[in-house]
Amino acid sequence: MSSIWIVRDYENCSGCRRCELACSMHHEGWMWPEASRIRVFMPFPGVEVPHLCAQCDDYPCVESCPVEALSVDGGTTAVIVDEETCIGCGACAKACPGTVPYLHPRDRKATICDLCGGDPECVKVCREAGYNALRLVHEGMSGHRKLFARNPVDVAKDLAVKFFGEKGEELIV
Amino acid sequence: MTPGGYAGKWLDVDLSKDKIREVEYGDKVLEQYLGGRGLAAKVLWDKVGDKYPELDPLDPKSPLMVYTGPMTGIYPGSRICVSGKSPVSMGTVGSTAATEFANEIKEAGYDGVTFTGKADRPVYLLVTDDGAELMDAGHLWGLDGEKTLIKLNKEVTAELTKRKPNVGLWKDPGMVYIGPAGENMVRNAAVMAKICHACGYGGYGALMGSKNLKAVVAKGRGPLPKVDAPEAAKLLWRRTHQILIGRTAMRRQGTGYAGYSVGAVTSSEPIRNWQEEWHDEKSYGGPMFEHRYWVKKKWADFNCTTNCMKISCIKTGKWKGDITDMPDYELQAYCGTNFGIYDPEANIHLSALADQLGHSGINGPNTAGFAVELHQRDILKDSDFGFKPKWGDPDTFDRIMRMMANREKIGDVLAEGTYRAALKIAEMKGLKPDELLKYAVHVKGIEIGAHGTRSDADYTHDISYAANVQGGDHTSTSVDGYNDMSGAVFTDSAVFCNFTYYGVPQSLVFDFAKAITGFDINLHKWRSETGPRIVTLQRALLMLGGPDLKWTPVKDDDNPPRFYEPLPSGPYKGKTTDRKLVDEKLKAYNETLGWDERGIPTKETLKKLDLGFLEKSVSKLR
Amino acid sequence: MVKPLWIARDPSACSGCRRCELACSMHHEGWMWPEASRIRVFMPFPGLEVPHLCSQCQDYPCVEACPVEALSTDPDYGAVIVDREKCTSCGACIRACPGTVPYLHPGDDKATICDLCGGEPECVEVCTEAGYNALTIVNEGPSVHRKLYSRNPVDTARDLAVNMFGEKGEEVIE
Amino acid sequence: MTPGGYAGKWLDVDLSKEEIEEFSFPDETLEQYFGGRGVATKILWDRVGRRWSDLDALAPENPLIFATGPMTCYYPGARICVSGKSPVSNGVVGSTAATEFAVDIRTAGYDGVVFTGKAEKPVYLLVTDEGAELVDASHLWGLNGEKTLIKLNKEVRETLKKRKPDVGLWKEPGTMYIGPAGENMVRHAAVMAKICHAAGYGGYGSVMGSKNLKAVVAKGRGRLPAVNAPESVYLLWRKAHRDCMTNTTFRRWGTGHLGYGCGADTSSEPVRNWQEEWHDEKTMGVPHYMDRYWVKVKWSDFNCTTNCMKVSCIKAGRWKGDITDVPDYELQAYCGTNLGIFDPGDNIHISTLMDKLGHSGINCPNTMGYAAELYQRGILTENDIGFKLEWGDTEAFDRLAHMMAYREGIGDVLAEGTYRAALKIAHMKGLKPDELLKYAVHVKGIEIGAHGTRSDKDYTQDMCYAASVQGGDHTSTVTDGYSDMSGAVFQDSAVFCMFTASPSQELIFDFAKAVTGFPITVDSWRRVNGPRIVTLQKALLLMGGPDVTWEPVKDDDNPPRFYEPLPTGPYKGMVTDRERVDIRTQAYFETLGWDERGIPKKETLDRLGLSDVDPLMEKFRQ
Repeated sequence: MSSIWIVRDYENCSGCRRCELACSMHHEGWMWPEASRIRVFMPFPGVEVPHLCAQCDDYPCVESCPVEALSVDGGTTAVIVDEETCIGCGACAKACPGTVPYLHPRDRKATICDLCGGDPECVKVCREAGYNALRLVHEGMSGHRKLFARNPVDVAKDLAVKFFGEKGEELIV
Repeated sequence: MTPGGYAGKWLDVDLSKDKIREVEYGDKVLEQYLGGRGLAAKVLWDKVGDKYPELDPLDPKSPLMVYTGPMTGIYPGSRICVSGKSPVSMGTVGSTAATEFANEIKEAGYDGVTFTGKADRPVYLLVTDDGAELMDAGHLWGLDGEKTLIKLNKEVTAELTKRKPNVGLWKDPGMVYIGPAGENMVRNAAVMAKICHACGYGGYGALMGSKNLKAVVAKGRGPLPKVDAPEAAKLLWRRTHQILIGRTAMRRQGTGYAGYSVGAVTSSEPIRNWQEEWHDEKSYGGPMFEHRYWVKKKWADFNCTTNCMKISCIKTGKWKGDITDMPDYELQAYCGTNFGIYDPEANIHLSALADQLGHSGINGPNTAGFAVELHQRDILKDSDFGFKPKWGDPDTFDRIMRMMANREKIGDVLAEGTYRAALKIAEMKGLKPDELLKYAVHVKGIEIGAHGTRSDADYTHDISYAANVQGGDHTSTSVDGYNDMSGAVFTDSAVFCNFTYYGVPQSLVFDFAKAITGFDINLHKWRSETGPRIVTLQRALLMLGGPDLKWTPVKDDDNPPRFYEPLPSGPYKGKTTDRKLVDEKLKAYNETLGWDERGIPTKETLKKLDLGFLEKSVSKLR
Repeated sequence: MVKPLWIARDPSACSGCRRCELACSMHHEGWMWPEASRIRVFMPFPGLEVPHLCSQCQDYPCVEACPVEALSTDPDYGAVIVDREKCTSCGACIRACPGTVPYLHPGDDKATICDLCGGEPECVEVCTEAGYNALTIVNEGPSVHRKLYSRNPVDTARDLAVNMFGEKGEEVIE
Repeated sequence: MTPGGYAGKWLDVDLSKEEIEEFSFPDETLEQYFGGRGVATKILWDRVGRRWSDLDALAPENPLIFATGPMTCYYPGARICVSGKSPVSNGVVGSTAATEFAVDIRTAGYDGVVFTGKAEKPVYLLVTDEGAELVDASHLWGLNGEKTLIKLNKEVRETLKKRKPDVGLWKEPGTMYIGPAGENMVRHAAVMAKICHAAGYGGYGSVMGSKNLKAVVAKGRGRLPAVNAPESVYLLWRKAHRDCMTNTTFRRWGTGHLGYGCGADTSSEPVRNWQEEWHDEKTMGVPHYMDRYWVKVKWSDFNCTTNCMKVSCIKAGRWKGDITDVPDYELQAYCGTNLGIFDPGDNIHISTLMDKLGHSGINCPNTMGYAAELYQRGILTENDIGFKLEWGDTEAFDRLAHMMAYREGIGDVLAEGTYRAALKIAHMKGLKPDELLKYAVHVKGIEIGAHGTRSDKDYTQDMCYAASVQGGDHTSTVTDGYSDMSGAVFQDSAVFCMFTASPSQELIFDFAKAVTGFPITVDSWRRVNGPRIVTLQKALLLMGGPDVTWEPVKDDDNPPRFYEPLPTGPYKGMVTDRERVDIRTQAYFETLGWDERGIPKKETLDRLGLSDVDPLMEKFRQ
């Protein structure tokens, strides 16, 4: 499985959140937006930001785990969570530059995107609807990935200025 | 055991006593009324009963329902339904709007909220996984829509993060709220969402204002409720989306191109308070909005791939910074051609203003247009307005809408809605009401949606509004008392979007409903039993009406006088609504639903539809 | 109408690569001839590229205006067909078109209008291949909105400028 | 019969006599020198030749050449090559830029233009199907780049419309122009196109300024010149584009991610005038540009699907209204990290300013960084400059850029380019030149591109600048005198973009053969054509003059700074290996048939058909 990465074009995101539904149906068996590994933030209507793991080259989350519950899938470069070992301390969420991991509503276990083993469901439904806000590319590991692990509210602040000009600066405080 | 698609619990909030209870409704009631529009009417009756005619909608005792339905969030196009005794029609309206609040409250474990009483200080309800609580909203009272949303987003996210800091990032909550119009109890004010969505019909913004309730906010982290047949539901979910994705025109243009074609092609667009319905202003075509203003061309609500919405932003000139959706056709018409305005930028500004003030984008401008026609007919003078109103002048309508929202000068009268304003102004000016009602384009007090009946080329015909239990509501028009029962009545009770319903085979939608709820629900049963039950209940409440207003059967079951004046321009010049056809089809409609010739439900029908509890009150109407 | 077909166009997605001009001219003229392509990309200001092509207006004003009936409409897809022998290069169709889309061919001075390549437009193929999707095929029949798309590309660019650059957008095209 | 891919005619414009003639090249010259950089060098040799040393680059006699190549417009990424005697290196630089001018001049029927003489008042050349003419440009003189383009677009469209009103809409012309920097003959000024493209190296903007030539404009409606084998060109064209489309990272970010990458990964980015080459400022990461500033994410030039360019626009704050491209890596580095600026907004502003003033975005900030380091070391004081010049102070560099463009105060000295400014300031301050040249980062007067050689992790290693006939030009670095001959030398002569060059050389040369019909192969180009062009450039560079002539061996070296150990980052302490530089320079000279001091040997000149150059090389041989 060659190393893959999910490209995110925020301005194409329509806010339909089908990625959340496809992901939770795949991993949890039913529609559970808050248990989806990709969550769409909308700090202001129209400024939607899909938030998911960027597989940083130095994996700060894996390093920070006190019980070694996180590992890396050599093929897809995805972070894999061992749910038995995870104690729900939240260290990985704090270590992540974009606070991407979160504790599962059901059992407070760390929840991180595993790239569906190489064929992400979120990308499929996004492409099916023609938005292409999420695109799969076959690219090797790079230091730039980590820059995409950003707090979605900061991303939204930038997008707001691009969409609305000066008015954008007042919309997300 | 809770039927599929339901969280199984509803919140009952008494704002006077600051008491919040959890209630449940039996499977039978849910199967009979489903949710949203249907369930709200039933709960309203259960709470008020035979004292309904004496209940003033803006009285603290008047309940306000904010309900989802079993299919909300699961079927594409998730929406919320707001209802109760309407301060406009004195009946009930299932007023829906798309908002993430709908799926968030289901994820928090509740299907809806019923508010009664009145809070002593402005509050907002916060619903989370751990239950509901009333929060102080003093600092939000008086803010316009945009600022309310911005502040609430920040405040609620911060509060949730404080409570559970290490679960990772908290997403922003879903919310519905009111603007200044709702706070000042403008009778046809709207309940707003996502800065430019609105539960516009019914005036429930005024209801929230009368309860000092600024907003209802929800953030849940649970799954959407379990369904009866998950595998079938998943397949139907994929199939429905495939169909919706194939509809390229609707996805590309939304309703944003209709501001030109409804006028130019079907001659059914309101122009200068419906004095005309045809125009061919190329400057108002879709591309004139798209290229200069649309900053996002595919904007969707939860679980929807029709993405009929677009975001417009004015980036230069006097109204720099205005943001709204597209505007959608209704506001292109009512905040545009109805004012005699054909400039996209002015239309976007007035639509954004209506959203900020919390007006209903249809009802508010209808009243404003009515006022300017009265000035045109010399009934209202410059002094009433404090300036000289002119058709086609954006500032005129900007000032009138602000005056209405703040109830200043003539605005205070206009804030009562077109029908009551007509009566009041007749009184003020010493004229007979009919002389003013001639220009009031409403049915049962509800200002008519932007689809006229005179050209007969649009989807709205003779009795669309006349027989409608929700009056001028263009999203729920009547046809023949059978086919239309599975239309908006169903979508407003299962609470999902009309645009993701029309175009999808109805059999597939009802299979989906069955897969979700497990009820014995199908197209025929809905058209012959469940639909008629809800509409008959609504009809009864509407005709009971009161306290300040009662509709006379037959006489008020009619189009506004203007819809019988011949069209003055366009390809359908001279055509008008056929009164003979209206009377015939109205009689057939009443017969089909088992109502007498005056449209009052008969005793047998009430019993057949398990509405026996209405007999005592309805008998007085016969 | 064999299959309702129209080329939906989104100027804000156009990258300005003009491969549509190359594909079209190679298909119709045998070689790369941007100015003989039935679709021409206008760039009144860098960054504001506007693909300009026939919109098959519902009432076909160009066909009506032709004094010598050189223009007709193809029954299968509704494209405007030019009979180059009959055409006298009078320019009536150019003036009649709301967007001045037709032009006189630099080679033989005859009116030149898009014929939708018999249902599989080359321009859409190369645009989709490159992932820009500024031109996409939609199976939609005639509608009154088509004529509204037929606009002077400089006016469209003026609007795009404001959308992309805000107030600065009003200065970039005189 | 004109070989495939050539229009077959050139324009010869004498600006003094205002005469315009056409001339053609014999097929043999085209086969030998191909086009662009190659043909330009040949023209310079034929027209100047012996008098090279005494010809001042800014004198009217210096021929200014705009040359396309046989593959221009067919192969993805159409460009133009601007050349002449370089006022910076006193040699020849093939300076290319992407522009629609290259397309329009060829469809108008010409392969290129040679300007000699000087117009007595500002003019611009207008080329159409009917031929070429000189048009008054006094109303354009003094305008910045953006305004020049806006006015020219309007003016030329109206002229063409007036001449041929009935052919339908006239598209806008292809244009190249100079800004105030070129007008005031800032030595390293650029020739601009499409507001943010530049033929930056070589200082040909000042040559245009010295000729009172404000712009060259073309609009052709003809077909692109016929090619030798159209069918195979079509197939190779589709294949070349597929290669362009495979590079997903490059299509998505262009070079916009290297502003962070070159610093953090390869430690080869100029920081504060090359005092460091490493940084880890996350704010320079591509998301900070993409999310806030990129208003068009896929922007291409003619016939290109790499679309490495992105349109950036600052919509709020101090620099509101600035529009530029990405900025591409060179300007992220030079208009950013090299000046100590790490904020994307400020970086975009300085890049936009460089474009508007007509500066070269690489050479000018190199000189500004040099001045800032002299200020840091106290050699230049506040009153020399007129204000403080601290690292990272965007406003200060904004003022300095204006002073350089309008030659005010110290700007007049700095406008001579880093090398000559160093000599002048040494003279002004009574210091030895070497004390100033220590901080000047240039090779052969050309300020080095933003890729250092110290970390040895980037593509620029040891002698890549030292041995290059175009000095610091990072787009034409050398390796072994054989494989690099089919790189930039070929691309600048065939004139297409190096970013779209397919990884398979075989495809490129098949494409060249299919277009021209010449029996050209990778090997023939690397052994004969390439060396011939580079050797002729080397000869002219050696002759140099009149104000500066480079000393063989001593000036075939990196700047002193590249031999100081890197002070920071993972490669701290690393330095360019001088021994490796000497060994590989010798190997390079040997491969090309030059003696150990880099002087072309007689037998090499004879082998390459340059026998008449040999007598001039005598005085350089010991």
